[in-house]
Amino acid sequence: MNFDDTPQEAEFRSSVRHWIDDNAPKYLLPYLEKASFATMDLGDYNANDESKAWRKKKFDAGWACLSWPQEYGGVGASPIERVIWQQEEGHYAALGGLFTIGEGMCGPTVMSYASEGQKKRYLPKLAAGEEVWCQLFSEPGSGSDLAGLRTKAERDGDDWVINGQKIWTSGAHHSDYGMLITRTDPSVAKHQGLTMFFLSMKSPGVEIRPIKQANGQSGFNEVYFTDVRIPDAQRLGEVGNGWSVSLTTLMNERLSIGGSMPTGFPEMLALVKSLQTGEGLAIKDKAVRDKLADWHCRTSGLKYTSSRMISALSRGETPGPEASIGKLVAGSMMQDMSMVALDLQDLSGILVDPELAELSARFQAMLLRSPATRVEGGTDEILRNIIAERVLGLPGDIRADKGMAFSDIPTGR
Amino acid sequence: MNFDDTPQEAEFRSSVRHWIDDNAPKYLLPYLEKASFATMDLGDYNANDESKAWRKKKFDAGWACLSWPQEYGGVGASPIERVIWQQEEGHYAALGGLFTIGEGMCGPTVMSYASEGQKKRYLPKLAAGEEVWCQLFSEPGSGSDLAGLRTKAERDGDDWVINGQKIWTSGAHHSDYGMLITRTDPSVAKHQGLTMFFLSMKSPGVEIRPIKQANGQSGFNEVYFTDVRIPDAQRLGEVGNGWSVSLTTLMNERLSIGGSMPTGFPEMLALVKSLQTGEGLAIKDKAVRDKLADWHCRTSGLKYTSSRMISALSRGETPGPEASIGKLVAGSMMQDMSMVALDLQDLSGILVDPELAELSARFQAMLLRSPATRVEGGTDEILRNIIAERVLGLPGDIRADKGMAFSDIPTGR
Amino acid sequence: MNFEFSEDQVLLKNQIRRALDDHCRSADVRQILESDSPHDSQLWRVLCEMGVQGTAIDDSLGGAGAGYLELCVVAEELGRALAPVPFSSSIFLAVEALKVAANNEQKLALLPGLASGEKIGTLAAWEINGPLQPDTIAMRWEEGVLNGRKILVPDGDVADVAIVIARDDEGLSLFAVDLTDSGVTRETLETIDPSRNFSTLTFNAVAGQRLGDAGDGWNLLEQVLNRAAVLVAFEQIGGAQRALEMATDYAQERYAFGRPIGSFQAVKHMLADMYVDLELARSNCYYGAWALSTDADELPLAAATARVSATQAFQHCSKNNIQTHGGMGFTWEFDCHLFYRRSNLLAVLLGGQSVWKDRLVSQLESSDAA
Amino acid sequence: MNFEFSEDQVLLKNQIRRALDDHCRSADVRQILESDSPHDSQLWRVLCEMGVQGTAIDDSLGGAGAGYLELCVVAEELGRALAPVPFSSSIFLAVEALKVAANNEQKLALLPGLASGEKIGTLAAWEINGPLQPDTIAMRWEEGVLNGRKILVPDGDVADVAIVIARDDEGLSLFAVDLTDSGVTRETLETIDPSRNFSTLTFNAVAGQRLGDAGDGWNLLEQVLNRAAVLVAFEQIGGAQRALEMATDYAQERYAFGRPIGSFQAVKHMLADMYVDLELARSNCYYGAWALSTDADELPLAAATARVSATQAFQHCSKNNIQTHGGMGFTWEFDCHLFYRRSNLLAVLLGGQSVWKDRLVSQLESSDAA
Repeated sequence: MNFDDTPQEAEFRSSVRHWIDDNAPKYLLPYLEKASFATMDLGDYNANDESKAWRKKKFDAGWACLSWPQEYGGVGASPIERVIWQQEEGHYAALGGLFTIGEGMCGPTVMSYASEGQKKRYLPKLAAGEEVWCQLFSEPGSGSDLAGLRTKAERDGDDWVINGQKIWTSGAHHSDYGMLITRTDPSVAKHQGLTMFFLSMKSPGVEIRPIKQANGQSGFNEVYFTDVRIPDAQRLGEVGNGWSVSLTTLMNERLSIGGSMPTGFPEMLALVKSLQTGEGLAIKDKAVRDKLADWHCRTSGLKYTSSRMISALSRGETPGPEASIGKLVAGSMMQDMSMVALDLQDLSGILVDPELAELSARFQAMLLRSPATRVEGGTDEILRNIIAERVLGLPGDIRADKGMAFSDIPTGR
Repeated sequence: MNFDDTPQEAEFRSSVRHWIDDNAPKYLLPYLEKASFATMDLGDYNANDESKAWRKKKFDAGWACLSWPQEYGGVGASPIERVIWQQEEGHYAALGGLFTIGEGMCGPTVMSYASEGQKKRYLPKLAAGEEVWCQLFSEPGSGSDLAGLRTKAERDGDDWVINGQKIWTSGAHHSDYGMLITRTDPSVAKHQGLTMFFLSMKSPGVEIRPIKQANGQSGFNEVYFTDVRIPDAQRLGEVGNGWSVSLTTLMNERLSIGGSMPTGFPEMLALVKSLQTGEGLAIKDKAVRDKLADWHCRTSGLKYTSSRMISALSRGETPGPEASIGKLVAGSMMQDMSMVALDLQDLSGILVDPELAELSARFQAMLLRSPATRVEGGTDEILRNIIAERVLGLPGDIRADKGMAFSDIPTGR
Repeated sequence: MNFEFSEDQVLLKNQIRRALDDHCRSADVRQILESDSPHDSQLWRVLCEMGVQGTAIDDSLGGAGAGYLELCVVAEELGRALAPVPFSSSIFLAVEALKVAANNEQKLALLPGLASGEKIGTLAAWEINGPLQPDTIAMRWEEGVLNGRKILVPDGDVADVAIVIARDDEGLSLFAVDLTDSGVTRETLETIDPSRNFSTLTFNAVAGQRLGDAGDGWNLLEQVLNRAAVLVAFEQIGGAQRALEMATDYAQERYAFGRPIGSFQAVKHMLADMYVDLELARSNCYYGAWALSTDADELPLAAATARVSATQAFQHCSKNNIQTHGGMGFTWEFDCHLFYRRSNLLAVLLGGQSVWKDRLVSQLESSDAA
Repeated sequence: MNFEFSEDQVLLKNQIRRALDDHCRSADVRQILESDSPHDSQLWRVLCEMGVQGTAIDDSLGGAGAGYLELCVVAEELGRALAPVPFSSSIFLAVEALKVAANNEQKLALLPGLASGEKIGTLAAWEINGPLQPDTIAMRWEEGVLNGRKILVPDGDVADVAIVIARDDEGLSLFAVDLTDSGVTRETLETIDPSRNFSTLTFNAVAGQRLGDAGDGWNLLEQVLNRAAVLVAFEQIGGAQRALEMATDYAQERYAFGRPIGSFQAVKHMLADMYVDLELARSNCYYGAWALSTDADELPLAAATARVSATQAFQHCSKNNIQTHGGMGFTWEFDCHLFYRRSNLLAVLLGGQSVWKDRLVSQLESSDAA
């Protein structure tokens, strides 16, 4: 048991480290160090341009989409090498947000289901960051129950005609292409009537509207489809087979481990080490120490759980659904911690002006952002189901819509 | 808004107080004050004898089964008068444990379903404590799902023949009569094939075995029925109507409010006011204060929730399923508190010898007893269902066994 | 025992709720949240016309002469509607401070204006980030004027009168200050809940009058905070109740997997736990109301208990109301965040929960009931 | 990165599990729980024959010469089986104290007996109810003998050798004591988990030998406790893992309402939360094992982290294992209570959680990593 690289891994790490040291946009580091909780502010620099420039540089040097085959823009690296890359990239990884979905979810799906010509056409540009991809899955009426989606695709000659609405599409407004799951047959059971496509986000009839979030920011979009035409050649997988295609996509998410889930603990520790309460430093307060110990244990537990998963990757194994615990633990913890952090600041806990509030109002931002963490990419409840069913092997819940034609499933309002 | 009695209530309270002061077995008080968490130790006095003697005295003076009609041994008092009686009875109420089930559940059911002759025969003796009753409902295979019970009753002439097993029958070994729910028809849906009886616990074929509990005590029994014969005249309600009869019984439980649910908080406060930790009195420790404030809020909340329910009784209303929160809150709280109490005692927290452990080992007893509180009379999970469905009006869960004949319902092992 | 509000009090509650249903819809709250307006002056006028501000003020001082129980009922409804008006600042803080500390002449001069709602009052206490304690107060009273700076003054931008705690050689005292004085400078603060106004007030030789005995300021302030704690706790359970209702309604209407999400135990039990916390807090609030209305010795304990449990209940209900709504709960468009913001604002309004827990346990320490 | 146990270590684990499956069934644990026997001497002999006691003791001292990672593996299996033997007292406490404090001669004299299991050791530290602190230790060392009383000595009734902390004019030191000395009186204590033995030891002029430097006793004891904390944490996750498995199995087999109770979200999510706590604790334990096996500077932090999170995980899993079993879980007949008892015993064995949390935060305070 050790934290050491194998000789091969050490060599890889060393070359990555040197290249990053020579090539990274160091002038952005002061901004990137402050980026956390899904916000990145590069001051006068344009975030999109800087993200694409760094991506292109990595691509040219062979560091983008590391695990992809060479012919599609990668270098065929092992999963553990990808993890090492992520570890070494450090703060610069925040520049990769624009490409996460494309690399992690769209690319692998295109690789599995598109024609050879399409793969050669789209994947290298995706890898190079020249074309940005998004994923059009969730709908207003189907979140946790993704297969309950209603966006309709109807065959018309060589094309499909799309009508409907998607939601929570991150980066839609920056994207060139999108991967879209639709319902092509409402008369069969809900998982059986789905079909997957990809399309240009510039297609006529596609309208993108930013969603204003509860915390006042806008990282997501609604995307409306009105008689949008997609050629049948851009179908991914068979008609009616969209659910299995989407599972490929979602399973690839799992491989995105190794990056550490932010928990806010380092910020909390910094706060209580510097904050004066009425009776001295906050960290000297036994009630604070009691909670701090709990949060440290959870943070440390997540960190070494991640080490265990990386070890599995290093041995060539694929980590299982255990990875679900990261967000489940971190989401509630961030919310709890931010409430305690505000409480310790007493009445001044309400201040959101970074000039006036403790730690540049980090905890106020965390308070307002953390409810989303408990929902996005699988709610706490869905994650517990996954752990119970796929890790512990407990039986599934009773399915009210089992075997029903989609059009017969009760939908409430 | 006030805590005052109406003039009528005040008069009633005063007469109760005087009578108790003149008649209560004061020599038992030192023992009764220490009774808590379902244990009562009267030293050299015989608990059964003393309980029955106090009961008889109350009966003779007209204070037993207060709310029952006079002809069945009561005095037709109002529910609020019953509450006042309970409040005034104080520590002596611990002597009533033997009769709780009889008065609260069996009596009212007999009153609703038995013949006039039976009522006159059984109820006054029950009220006087001359005959003790128990309730034979739960089975090893049906706890939360009471209607899944399997004890069989088969018609044979004027009798029914009973075979099966009941469990968690409290006081069975002290009881003269029992109220028994059985399955008379397994070919219909589970709620429809049940029938209720009462029987003498001395009937041939009834075997009572005490259950040794996880905490080493034995307050409950298993009761085995082997070809036990019950005359059809001792049937309560129609054949197949046992489920509604049982609901009458269980609903009467709800009226038993007003007595306060023990939470262990006063004991906890006493502990931290006297316990020296390494750094002074435990109550000076901020981590202790933090938790203590939470527990006080919950205890106080329960106390005044009970006041609100008593107010409703006083106005002549019937309290609803809100009463479920008492045990739900108190059960987990007792378990949490006892773990913290042991922790504060550090290694000596493991001691169970009352001579050596803090507060006469109260918290060690609470630790070992509290898991039962979270289960008996409705698990935490069932109580949350009740609150969600009956108070908040949320829809029921999907019923896997809906409409199935009982004999077709899957039962696992 | 009669531990419920009376029929008349329930009628009052319904009357306030109807008025707020008409004049304090979520669109009205958002209007303040999204604009620079410090409060909803139209709603304030509606409340004036109904005489709500004067509920618990003697009729000889221009009030309605009802009692604290009635004021608790009002507070719950204002909390439920997230009313973006300076009610708590003016009525729970300034008026209560005058009741506790002012002499008859001062009461006659100041209370009628606050009772009618013509004037708005507030309390200016905090001077530094962190818990309020005697030694954090530096504002000076010298030769009849105040000099110094108070931060985080609730409704500081709209108040006409402030009750200020400041020190002179005799220690801390309370003072009443006319904020229209030219020596007053106001600076608006940005907070997690812009539907309520907070600002910094700087006093440069501002005239004032002392309330109560010199040197008795901290003691008087604690009494004010205890009273306000009960009233704000009712605002909190009002908000919590509404958040629970929103969550319950949504759980019944929203379908997933072919059934209402409220039929899943995970959602059901989350809502049951919210209900339990709220009921316990409500019962504690009733006890606080009783203690406030009877000026009982237990008020400090009852107030701290009501405040801590109502704070927890509102935070619990508002955060899990978002969770029940899933992604939709995190949109600006849905009202969930309004309650979440308010719950976290009220959680520290009179000082944080840890401060109140400490006060609570101090009461338990000194009580004999072990 | 290789943050897992090696194949050989997993083989060892399986071997130990098989032996315990045969020789430490729940009936064997109950045999100790229900009788006056202080431990299962037959199981102890089986472990002796396998050489388990000597796992992490040098072969020159009669051990197997394997390392701490192997000992962690052993600890997890012993915890899983609730082994009623003095393993932790003898190996995690006494042996580690000798490793930390004894000179070569003392090691040669004492370790081989403990390594073979022929002798049983323990640690005698606590003298009063409450946390162990330097000023709670009154036992005197004078003229080569010890006088005083140690309470709550684990396996005090069966130990042959005790490591004792006591004071003379130079402060606190550790001493090794032969408990067969006629000046030793033993009194058995009743505890929440009678499957483990505890007793009070009274020393009346009992001879001993000093271990380590005079006055260095407290420092040495802290090192011993940190090492033992990691090892006991493995016992705890072993027990927690078994409790979770029991609950999961029962939830699959037990039917209510026509379906396995494990198909209800309330049960499912309870079990998922148990799993999460256990996985986090397991990862922290692995980190503790790494720190112990490499004698890393982070050992005090890693040990406290492993101990706190394993304590919580075992308590959580054992109590909700009962809850999953419902009424049956509260019978003496079902094994649930064995795990519940043990989890609460181990929670305070090396001092309570609040003490360890304080130690943990002290490490965070002194670390620069904020």
